[in-house]
Amino acid sequence: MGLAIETRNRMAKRAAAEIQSGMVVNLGIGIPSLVPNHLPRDFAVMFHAENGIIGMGPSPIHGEEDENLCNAGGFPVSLVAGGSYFDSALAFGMIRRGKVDLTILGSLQVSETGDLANWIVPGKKVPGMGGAMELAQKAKKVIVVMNQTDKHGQSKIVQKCSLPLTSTACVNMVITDMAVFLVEKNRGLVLHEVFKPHTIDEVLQLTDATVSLHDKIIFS
Amino acid sequence: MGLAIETRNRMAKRAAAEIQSGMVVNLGIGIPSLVPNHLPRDFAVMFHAENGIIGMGPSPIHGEEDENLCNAGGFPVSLVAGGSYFDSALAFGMIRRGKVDLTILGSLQVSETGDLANWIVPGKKVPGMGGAMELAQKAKKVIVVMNQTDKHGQSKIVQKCSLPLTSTACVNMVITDMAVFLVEKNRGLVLHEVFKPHTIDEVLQLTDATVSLHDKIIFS
Amino acid sequence: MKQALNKVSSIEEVDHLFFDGMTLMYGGFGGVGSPPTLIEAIKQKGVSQLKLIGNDTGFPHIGIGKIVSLGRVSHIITSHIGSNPIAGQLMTDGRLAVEFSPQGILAERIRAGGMGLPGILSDIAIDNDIVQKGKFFCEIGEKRYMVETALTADISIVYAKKADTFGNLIFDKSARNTNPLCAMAGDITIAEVEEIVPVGSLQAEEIITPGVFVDYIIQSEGVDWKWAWQ
Amino acid sequence: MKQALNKVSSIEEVDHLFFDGMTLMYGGFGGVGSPPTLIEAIKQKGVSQLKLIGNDTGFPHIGIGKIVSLGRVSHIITSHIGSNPIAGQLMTDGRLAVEFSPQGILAERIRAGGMGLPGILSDIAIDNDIVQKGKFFCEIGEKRYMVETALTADISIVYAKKADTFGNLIFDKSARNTNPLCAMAGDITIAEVEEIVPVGSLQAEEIITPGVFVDYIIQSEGVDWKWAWQ
Repeated sequence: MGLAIETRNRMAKRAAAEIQSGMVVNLGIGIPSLVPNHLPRDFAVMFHAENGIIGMGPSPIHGEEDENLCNAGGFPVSLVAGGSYFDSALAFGMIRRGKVDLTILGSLQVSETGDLANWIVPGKKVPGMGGAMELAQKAKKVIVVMNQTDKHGQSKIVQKCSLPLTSTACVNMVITDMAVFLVEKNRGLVLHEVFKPHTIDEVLQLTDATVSLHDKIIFS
Repeated sequence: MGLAIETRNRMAKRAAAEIQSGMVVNLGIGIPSLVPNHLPRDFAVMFHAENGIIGMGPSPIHGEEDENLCNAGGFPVSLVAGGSYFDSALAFGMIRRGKVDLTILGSLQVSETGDLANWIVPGKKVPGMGGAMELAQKAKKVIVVMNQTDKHGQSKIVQKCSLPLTSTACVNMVITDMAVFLVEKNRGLVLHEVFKPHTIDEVLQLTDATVSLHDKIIFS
Repeated sequence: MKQALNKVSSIEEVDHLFFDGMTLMYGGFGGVGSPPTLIEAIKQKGVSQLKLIGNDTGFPHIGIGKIVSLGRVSHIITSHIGSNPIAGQLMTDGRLAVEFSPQGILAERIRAGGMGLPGILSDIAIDNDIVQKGKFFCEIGEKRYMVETALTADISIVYAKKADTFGNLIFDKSARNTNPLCAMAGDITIAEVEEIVPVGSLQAEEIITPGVFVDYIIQSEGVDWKWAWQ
Repeated sequence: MKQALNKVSSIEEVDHLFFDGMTLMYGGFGGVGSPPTLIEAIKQKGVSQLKLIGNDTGFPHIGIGKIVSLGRVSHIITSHIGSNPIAGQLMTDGRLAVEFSPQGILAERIRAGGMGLPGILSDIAIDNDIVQKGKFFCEIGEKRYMVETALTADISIVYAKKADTFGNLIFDKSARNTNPLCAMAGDITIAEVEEIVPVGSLQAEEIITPGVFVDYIIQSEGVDWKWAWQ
């Protein structure tokens, strides 16, 4: 999306910091797919894919890809010890049953109440929801990783989503190229961190929503 | 149930004659379990069990039983080539999806319209329906094998079942120790065969229901 | 697999999970495949007023029957109690409330619970007074269906042939039966297994129950349904 | 296993099963695991006005996309068409009616069809205008659920790694995906497989789709999704 690789990696690294050892995690395509690179080596994390895998490992080296071992985005992956295969119904059963601790995904818009809109731009882009609705609604924690603004410079964090929703009040955390926001039960959208060299003012200016400031905003 | 083994085998043999090669068949306990003994050796029949087996073979010889390979009645069985194991949900999915061509089971009462009552005697015997309701309602063909009369000499074929029903209008054929009846769409209960040395009159006397007589009743 | 995902436990470590009045779901079919070591532990702990969910009530001294027969159960959702005459007697005496569910529908209700679905539609025994009692109905176009609600439990206990330390399970022949279903439907699932193996020892393709559904793994002290038919 | 249960067929023997306007369900996820030889046969036969049910529309020249891209499909129930821009264009042009279903709910609707259940209850996207359009609702106590009806098809086509001649199927890694579900939901199911083996060659425990669900077995001429990601 035009972001420098350093920025993308910073966002992925920040998302990775939310992962604890022992978690079951589902990653969307794009920046979320960079998250595993930023995990401690001794972490035990089981990565889940909607097509029917738990325990995905890194992409195999070029030439060693297996056409029958792909993630939900169709990209070649590998399997760690303890991983298994199953049908897609079971893959989503895990999600609905609350066995997926965390999902990290991209979005078009996020509202100040945690509504997520990432599946359709009416009249323009109609890819379909895929597994996004189940993940957004049922993963125990939902982290959105996206640009602060769209290509027209408009804030992707909004008071109310103008695009059709994927799910309501589901997002727990938003990580952009400029900042980290939490959607808190009582306070709504709260700015927690600002990525240097950005400033609070810059972030607020490009956030088209009601934002509270955390007591101690971290500059990282 | 007090029937001589010869009589029981005659009933089982008659039921076996309804099986065609290639069928998927579910057998109840009691006389139906004798049915496989009466099939031609070159027949390919896949026997289905509700706990989660298709392709059951004969009981192993004494001492070779496997405690983890039992039919739905808990009796040790074996597995033929091509057989497989699955969970009980899938076992009943096969039944509901119409993949079980034939079920042969015992009963307490059968009505002249094919109602089946074989799961409960209120206040006396309350075993529960087990899988009988699904089998009766969804197997493509239902054959009941039972005594013509109960221990008090009362007909078990009745105008209307006095016992709670397992399923309505589901029985296609009734094989008793005296005769073979079909439940036909337009004619209702029709007597087709009489087992020697019984006579039509004897059978009708012990059948407490409206019975038509087939054009050519077979005496076998 | 690293320590964070190692779920092997002792009976002592799971004992605190059992409590009076808990909803307990158990795998097995006619006693075959019901976890005997866990059932014995629950019996020994003496918890009562249990609400059970399972295929049947086993035999008086085999499977869940060991607990049912002691009058420790107040309510059960099941499809069959015929192999345990004590269960029938308790029911007749009004000491055990039994909700009968057709066997395959019961299996699907348990699966729905495990799969995070609120329920299923059914046409099985839809005109049956006993089965439809208290149930909701649903019109779809011109057809009418019964709603069979999903079942979950505080604790689910299952039996498997092997587990790796992450809790991936494989089962043995027809002892699989309702175990993979119950394994998914417990808020907490405890698997008693014949053999515990290191992660990586099970083939990825042979795993029936993925370990995410299993919370504790217990080494079985041996099964009790051998020659239950004798 | 004897001849009566041998389901191995040639493409020519199944060709007559395909007809204009048929409901066609297909296994696969993003093209991976969609049966290429059967899809090519359907394309060659030239049937049209198809009603499709499947996870996605593949790529323009991979998987079911080969048929969708030719405008042979009038209606599809699916969760995603993003990897096939031609499908999106046909939809925008009003030449392809698309009913979007959340991916896991679509999988469960297909499974319900295969399991002979009329439908499931769902709380997924229950407040979503697009998903709830035309659907029935159901009150259970104080809760409100959406009814998601079961899906079956005239013909279901699936891809498997191996079949024995009875039609028992095993799958390869993530190419399993929706194939076991679709295999059960076809009124007629045709399995395209990489390898056909004699009955008895597959271990009873490793079989994923029991042969009772499969009507015809076709030898695959090779897959087309290799390096779909490139």
